[in-house]
Amino acid sequence: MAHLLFGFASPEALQEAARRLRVERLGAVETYTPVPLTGGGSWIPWLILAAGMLGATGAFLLQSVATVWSDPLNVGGRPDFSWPAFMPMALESGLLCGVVAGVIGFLVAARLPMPYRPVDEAETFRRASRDLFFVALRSGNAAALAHARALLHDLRPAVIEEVAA
Amino acid sequence: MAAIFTPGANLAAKLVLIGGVAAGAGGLGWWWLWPRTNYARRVGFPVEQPVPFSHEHHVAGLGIDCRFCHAAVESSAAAGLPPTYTCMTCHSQVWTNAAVLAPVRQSFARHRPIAWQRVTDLPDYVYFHHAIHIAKGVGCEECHGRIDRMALTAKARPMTMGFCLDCHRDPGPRLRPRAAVTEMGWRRGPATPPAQALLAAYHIGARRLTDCSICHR
Amino acid sequence: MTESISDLAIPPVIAPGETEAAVTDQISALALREGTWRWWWIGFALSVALLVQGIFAACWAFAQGIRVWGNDWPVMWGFPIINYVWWIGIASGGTFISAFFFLVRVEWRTSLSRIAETLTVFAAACAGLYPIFHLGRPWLFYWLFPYPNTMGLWPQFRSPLFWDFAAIFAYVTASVLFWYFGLLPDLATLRDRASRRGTQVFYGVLALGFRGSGREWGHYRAVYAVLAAIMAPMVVSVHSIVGLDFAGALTTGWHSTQFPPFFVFGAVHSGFAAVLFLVLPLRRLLGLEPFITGRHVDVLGRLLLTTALCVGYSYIMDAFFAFYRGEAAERLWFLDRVSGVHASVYWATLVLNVALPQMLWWRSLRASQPLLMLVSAGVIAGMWLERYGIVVTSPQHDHIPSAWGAYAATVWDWSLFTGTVGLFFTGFLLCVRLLPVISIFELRELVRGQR
Amino acid sequence: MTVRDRPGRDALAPPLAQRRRVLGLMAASMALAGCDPGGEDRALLPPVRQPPGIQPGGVNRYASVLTAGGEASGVVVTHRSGRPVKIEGNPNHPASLGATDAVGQAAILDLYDPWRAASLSRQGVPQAEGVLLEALAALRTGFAADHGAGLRLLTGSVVSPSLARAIDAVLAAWPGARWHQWDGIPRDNVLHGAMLAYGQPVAVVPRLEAAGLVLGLDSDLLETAPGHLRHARFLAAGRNPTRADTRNRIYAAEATPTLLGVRGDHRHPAGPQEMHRIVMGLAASVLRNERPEGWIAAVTGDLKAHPGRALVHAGPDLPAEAQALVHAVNEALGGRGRTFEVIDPPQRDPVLQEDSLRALVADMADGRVRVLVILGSNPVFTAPASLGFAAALARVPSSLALASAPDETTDAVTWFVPAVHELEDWGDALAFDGTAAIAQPQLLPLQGGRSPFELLPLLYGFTAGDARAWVRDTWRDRLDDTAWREALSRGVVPGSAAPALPVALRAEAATLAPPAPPSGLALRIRPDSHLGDGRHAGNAWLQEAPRPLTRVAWETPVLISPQIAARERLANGDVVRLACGTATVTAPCWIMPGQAAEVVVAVAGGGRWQAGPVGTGVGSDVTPLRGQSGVVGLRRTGDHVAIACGTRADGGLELSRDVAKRMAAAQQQPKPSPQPSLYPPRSGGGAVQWGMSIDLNACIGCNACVIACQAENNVPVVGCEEMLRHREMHWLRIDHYDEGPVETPRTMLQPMLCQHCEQAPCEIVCPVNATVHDAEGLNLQVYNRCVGTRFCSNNCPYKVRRFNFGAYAREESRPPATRNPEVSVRGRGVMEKCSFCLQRIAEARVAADTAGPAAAEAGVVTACQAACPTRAFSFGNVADPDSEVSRRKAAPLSYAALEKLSTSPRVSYEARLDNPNPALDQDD
Ligand code: HEC
Ligand code: HEC
Ligand code: HEC
Ligand code: HEC
Ligand code: HEC
Ligand code: SF4
Ligand code: SF4
Ligand code: SF4
Ligand code: F3S
Repeated sequence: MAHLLFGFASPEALQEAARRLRVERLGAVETYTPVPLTGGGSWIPWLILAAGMLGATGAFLLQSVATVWSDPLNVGGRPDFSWPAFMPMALESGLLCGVVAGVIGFLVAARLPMPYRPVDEAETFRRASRDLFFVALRSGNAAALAHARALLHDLRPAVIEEVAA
Repeated sequence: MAAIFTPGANLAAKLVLIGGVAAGAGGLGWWWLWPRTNYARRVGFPVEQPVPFSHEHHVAGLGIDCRFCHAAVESSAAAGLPPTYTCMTCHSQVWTNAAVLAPVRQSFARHRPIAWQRVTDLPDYVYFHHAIHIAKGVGCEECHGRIDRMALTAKARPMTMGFCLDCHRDPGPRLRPRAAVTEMGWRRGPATPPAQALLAAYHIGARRLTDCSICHR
Repeated sequence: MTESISDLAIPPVIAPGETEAAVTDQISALALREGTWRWWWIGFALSVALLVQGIFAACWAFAQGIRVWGNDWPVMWGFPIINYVWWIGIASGGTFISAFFFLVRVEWRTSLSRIAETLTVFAAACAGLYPIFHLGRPWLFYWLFPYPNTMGLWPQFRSPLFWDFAAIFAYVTASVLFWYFGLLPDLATLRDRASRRGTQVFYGVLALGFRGSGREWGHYRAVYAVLAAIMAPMVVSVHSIVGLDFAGALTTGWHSTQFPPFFVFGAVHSGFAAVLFLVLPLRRLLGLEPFITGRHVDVLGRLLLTTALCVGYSYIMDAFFAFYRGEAAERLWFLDRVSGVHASVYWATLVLNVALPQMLWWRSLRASQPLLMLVSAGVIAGMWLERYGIVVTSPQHDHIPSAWGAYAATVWDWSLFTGTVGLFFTGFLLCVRLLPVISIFELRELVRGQR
Repeated sequence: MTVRDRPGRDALAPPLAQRRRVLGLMAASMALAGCDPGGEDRALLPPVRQPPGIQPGGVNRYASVLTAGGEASGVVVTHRSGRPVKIEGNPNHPASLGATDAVGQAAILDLYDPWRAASLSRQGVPQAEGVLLEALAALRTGFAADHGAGLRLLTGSVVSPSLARAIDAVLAAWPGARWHQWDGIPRDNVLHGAMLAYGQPVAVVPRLEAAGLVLGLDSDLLETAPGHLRHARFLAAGRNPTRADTRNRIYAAEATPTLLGVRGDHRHPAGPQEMHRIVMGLAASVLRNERPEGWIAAVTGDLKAHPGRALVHAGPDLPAEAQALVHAVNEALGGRGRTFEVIDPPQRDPVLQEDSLRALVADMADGRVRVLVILGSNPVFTAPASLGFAAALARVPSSLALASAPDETTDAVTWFVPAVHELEDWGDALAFDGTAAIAQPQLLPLQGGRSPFELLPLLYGFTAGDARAWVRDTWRDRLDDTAWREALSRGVVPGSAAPALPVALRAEAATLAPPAPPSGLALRIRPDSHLGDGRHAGNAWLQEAPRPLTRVAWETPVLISPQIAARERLANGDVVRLACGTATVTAPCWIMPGQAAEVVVAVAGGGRWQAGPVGTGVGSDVTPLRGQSGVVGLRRTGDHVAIACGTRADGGLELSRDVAKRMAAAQQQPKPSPQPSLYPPRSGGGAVQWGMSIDLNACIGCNACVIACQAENNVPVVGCEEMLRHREMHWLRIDHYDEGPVETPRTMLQPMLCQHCEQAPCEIVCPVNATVHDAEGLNLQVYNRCVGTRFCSNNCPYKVRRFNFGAYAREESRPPATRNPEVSVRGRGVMEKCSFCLQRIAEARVAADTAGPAAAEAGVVTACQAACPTRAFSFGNVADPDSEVSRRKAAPLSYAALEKLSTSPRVSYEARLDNPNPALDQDD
């Protein structure tokens, strides 16, 4: 197995390169870019929504159960089920659960933490967080890799590097 | 050598993350569980006393009633411990020279009280009242367990607030006929009046027994 | 809004001629530089000294009980709550800039968001300590959490203080997560720029292995947008709830329905002032003028003017309602507030928060940095005085005339307060030194977008 | 509340002996606990042999009598687990009628005062008992030679027949010996006046139950006059027309406000010259039917219109001639036998004490005194400086003081013999009306000490007396064993009140003329309302409670009139120098609203230099001014001290009137519904619903309730420093509202305690449920749940919550074992407040429940209610329309404080309704 990395100076070139590699089905393709290029298609917002709803209803239920059933107390003559007063905590709980779920969801979805990846071995790869737009092809097939080099030649990659995987 | 980390770091990072979460959860769990353990509540741990007094012997063996020694239990908040004089009603006749009884004899002779260590100990801010419980048919056993089986006295119930509240929310099933209050090992029999009847007979229900003012002041 | 900001006469949000590589290198270099600036060391030493004496003050209060403070009967709250509300207000500025203006997509936000968020995190931390410290029995603070206990008891969910506790807890946690989440790509950038092994490992661990892969960016963007969308209402709710801490009471001057929005205005007012106050010297000291341009300064100046007007409106309503309600207690309280022992506090509040910022109507004045520093410092102090007025004068002059009293802070009050200032700057300066002060990846986007 | 009979077969000796044993035990554990107030001794100590009638957790009550400053007041001491914890008035005793004053309430603290732990000493060096006995034997030998010519006894007024008998025995054994009396603040003018009027020492006893009109002239009727508790009770009974059929009217002319004046319908500030005019005008009008001028004209008109119902009372500052004139006026108004009675004084051999002391000092200075025995008097501190008592004392070869705690005198004498506390001793005392009470010891002396009955016989015989035997013997003729037991258990000897004396007014009395006072600033010296002549200075409860009229605590400032303050530009706490005759004194000043323009009042009782850790150095010593005459000079020194004080507010505010209401007769409206508006929309309310009503017509602001609450509820003392930040802990405070010009304010007094709001604002804001409602309508404060957020206090519109800023209870020099075991001792960082005496309710509740079928708890009396001499409080079940409290709440005067906040308080007030004379402007 090996990774073949192409670094481009412009995102347009990268996008074209990635498209070509994918169309050819040469192996697993992944991009690494200094700025986000892709967007949308994430399921995490739905997770956040669900967690938020759950956090809010959970908090609301907790308060209701505690004051109505578990430990009813006469506080200032107010009714046990003073639902308007339960809203603030429900809201905060919902928001907090959303944030926490979002961060956790992201870690899971992005498979983080992942301190090591084979592409790290590439000397030039660090420019992925600076100015170069990388596309990495992962394949065990030397022919496929060679084909890829040829395929992307016209896009003038700034760097090409191959590392073992 | 461009990579900063080795492949092993991936596993390590995940383990650290999961371990951290697990440790946090475990800590919380422990924090929740600890006050409920018998160890923390001292349930079943005998307390060292100046005289190794055995309820097993005196109650189960000799058949002495609780009220013989804890005379105030029916009329006062505190049950009270027997004055040395009570011990000496017998121990001036039996076991007169036993070494273990030396503190009792000394107390009697020097007129200094025996300092018994508390076994059942509520915090100062909790006000318990024996007489009312006895009057309403709550057996000693309910809170002190099988005293008659204790060679050395130990706490038998956790005595947490939750313990008190469990009964105060619904005392009925734990009530006994008045005569059986000091009886150890008592069981509901066919002749025992049902909980509702006992509640009614004792006129329980007029109070909200879960009010803080019942126990705290 | 966008229109007026993209007004051509106004300088651009980033100096012309910057490239991705250049911005990345410049900002990274600040965090990765070998030695440290002298001003930094001086500031840091001062902050740590303040922090240390603050820790001592906290320990002293813990050992002696809160009698060491000036809190008395009937002014039960005093400094700890004044400072709490003040800090949490300052914290709001950061969240507003990074979350709220993210949602409305204004481009000048980019260079400011990191500084603002860092400010939020540490101001919120300072704020979060007070509600715990100020308790009579701080070691039992966890009783405010709803957790199953052997007593079978729950918190009192109807109490604004409980809401407050929940809100602060949520806000501090969420702010830290939001801040860290926003840092991830930059931590990766630093990891990749670092040359020494130790530094690489340091940032490498913090970056969690973020590399900017397509999968990462895809989720990252979506999540960031949603988090920002959560943080914006959260910051509003937090300050509304802080307002309810007072409005939920019967106490004269507190029992007012306008308090929640009023507290949001006040919070943002001090928040923007604090951002301005920190950004002006920082851009000079760190040479950030290319990124935080005159444009940013101008925008902040205008924002400050806007919030000053909002706050001014609240003050007018405050005075109006004191009389409109027709309650003797409210009227007498208000008269005491404007003419009693603490009258200077009230008038200073008006001058510093409302009158002084009116200078910002003039663009030329907005361009004067010393003046801006002065106005923002004034607003920061003015907002502190405003809270002093609220927390002290109301219980001091409540419904029952026999219990009208006095309040005076002690040296321990001040000491703890300056201790939190120390805590804030210690944390802030550490971040300035170790983390990118401007969101690098967003700058890269900006540079790219402008080209 | 009843006095429980003494337990046991033989009520005489055994129970006491038994109690002694329990207490001996307690003293041991007290000593243990005393060294470490924080640490708890958790061991259980059963007695070796169970005393009958005493059980763990049990309650017993025994009668006793307190005789502060020559005035006897019956009390009942409550013991818990065999230990005295609370003092309450004895309803059987005429001077108490069940009430106590602040000083009586605080006596229990003195009992446990560690400062009392002093040893027998000779010139400050501790001595063994035997050395004293030898010394006394040597003295006796000396007396035998000259019949005791060198022996002098110095006591306060003696109202104890047994003590009188002991003194008589000494005087009989040594005919050469002399007995002198000195009370600290003697009432010489009163005695002298009575002698001028009736030709012999008599006591003129006011009977307020029959007095519909009262004119007080610098009157101390409700403060220090003998029988003041009783007077307060009957005076108050005539104030609220919805509580009684009669209605009285009170006039007061006075140099500085008094409790009577503040209570009164018409209060007239009068300096010495105006007072002179008033007395002369009064006499002229009543005795000679002339028409006087000014304020007194309308008053005398009213007095004369009500013959047999009017009473004039002159305070002890009025000169003897004026006193005599007042007696003549009262006789002329037909009050004899109705509004007042003339009896033999309860004091044995009353004398003009200033003369008595002067004679003693002269003898001492001349070296005629070889042995001076001082009992229960502190002349080194209290004697007028001009007499030179201390210097003369130094010339006495042998002096001996029997005192229950070290003081200035015990420091100056040769022998200091620690005395038992009054509550630890046998004793007897005659009340102001002659009724006898016998006191039994409540406990074995905690710190040792001797009884005077043990000591005095040693002056003439070999054997120390036995206190019990001595007192028993005094009563042997009058009481057989049964009657004796009865008297001990009731606390009074039935039917022992003095009969009316058939002595006639001397005709000359009507023609006396008091000397005309000089013009200029006049000086008055008044005892501090709590500290007396200084004897209570060591009592922290008394020091800390804001004084009834000045509201000052922890200080005895010089009281100046608002006019003087304005003229000299003085503010409260500015230090002034007073010069009078040859003496000067510096003290901080305090502006007293309503004080006559040209009057300066020096408050005695402060500035003691040997009063234990609490009292030493508190306040300013004004004794140098005593005995000086003439006008006084006042100068500011430029110094300033901060003075701690209680609540005082502007009563003229619309807001104040929502809290402390006055009503005019016309405003009274019958309540729409007689049923009190209960708020039980929440289910689960108990059958009993507690509530309280406080009658503002009754309260005289005497502070008894404040200290009663403190004693009952383990309320800690915080000290002056903390009080300056208003961190005092009193659960009950007396608010003052001054309305009108500061020169002649009308003062409202309002006891303010937790109102137990049904819609409690404090509960809603507590985040941890530490303050909630129970089913019986109490606003509970669960100390162990409170984390100290203090929002509840901010949100309590009545500001009745008190926060423990520090560990105050721990810092008190009071052994933990002396606190009320039925009430938690609150630690630092928690909120506390009035609980409606929850422990008393709980006791009643348990008693009712153990008693069986639905026995409702009845007769719960709160501590403040029990103490109050004027019966201002009514407490009970508001769900029962027939209860006293329900009836009070249904009365037309009833209102809720700050009603418009809709907190629905369970405490309500009855508005003050004055009964002004239409002929006078009420601000007069
Ligand atoms: C012969 C005397 C005697 C009799 C009978 C007796 N006890 Fe005790 N009890 C004692 C003594 C002595 C102690 C203190 C020593 C100890 O704790 O073991 C004690 C202690 C206790 C304690 C622990 C007290 C604490 O500190 O919490 C309990 C509970 C108790 N007894 C209950 C009972 C009950 C229930 C009975 C009847 C079944 C009973 N006792 C019968 C003498 C007696
Ligand atoms: C009714 C009589 C009676 C009374 C009351 C009594 N005891 Fe005993 N006790 C006995 C007898 C009988 C024995 C056992 C003698 C034997 O084992 O041969 C005994 C044994 C003991 C022993 C030996 C060890 C054991 O427990 O078996 C101790 C210790 C003791 N008693 C302590 C006390 C104390 C302490 C008290 C008072 C609280 C007390 N007793 C009261 C009758 C009594
Ligand atoms: C409802 C629970 C309950 C019942 C029933 C009960 N107890 Fe207790 N008992 C307690 C508690 C709680 C304490 C601890 C009291 C404290 O620490 O204040 C205690 C303490 C004691 C003590 C220690 C001494 C004292 O007075 O504090 C003795 C002895 C005792 N109980 C005996 C008895 C006897 C005998 C009976 C039955 C007749 C009985 N108890 C019934 C709960 C109970
Ligand atoms: C097994 C049942 C039971 C347990 C366990 C129990 N109680 Fe009770 N308690 C009762 C009953 C039944 C009553 C009487 C209620 C009545 O009179 O209406 C009562 C009454 C009381 C009262 C008097 C209420 C009043 O009328 O003022 C107090 C105080 C009290 N309990 C405290 C406690 C404390 C503290 C504990 C825990 C150590 C406890 N109880 C445990 C059943 C129990
Ligand atoms: C039936 C009796 C009972 C009632 C009713 C009761 N408690 Fe308690 N409470 C207890 C006992 C017993 C404990 C001591 C438990 C222990 O030792 O941990 C306790 C402990 C507590 C504590 C723990 C204090 C600490 O420092 O750990 C709090 C808080 C508390 N109670 C609050 C309340 C409040 C609030 C209420 C009313 C809603 C209430 N309690 C009603 C019996 C009661
Ligand atoms: S209410 Fe209190 S202050 Fe007023 S008279 Fe009664 S005891 Fe005295
Ligand atoms: S008076 Fe104050 S403390 Fe009492 S119930 Fe009302 S609000 Fe609460
Ligand atoms: S009712 Fe009891 S607790 Fe309340 S003020 Fe009166 S004495 Fe104090
Ligand atoms: S608000 Fe609650 S926590 Fe304590 S100080 Fe007041 S009861």
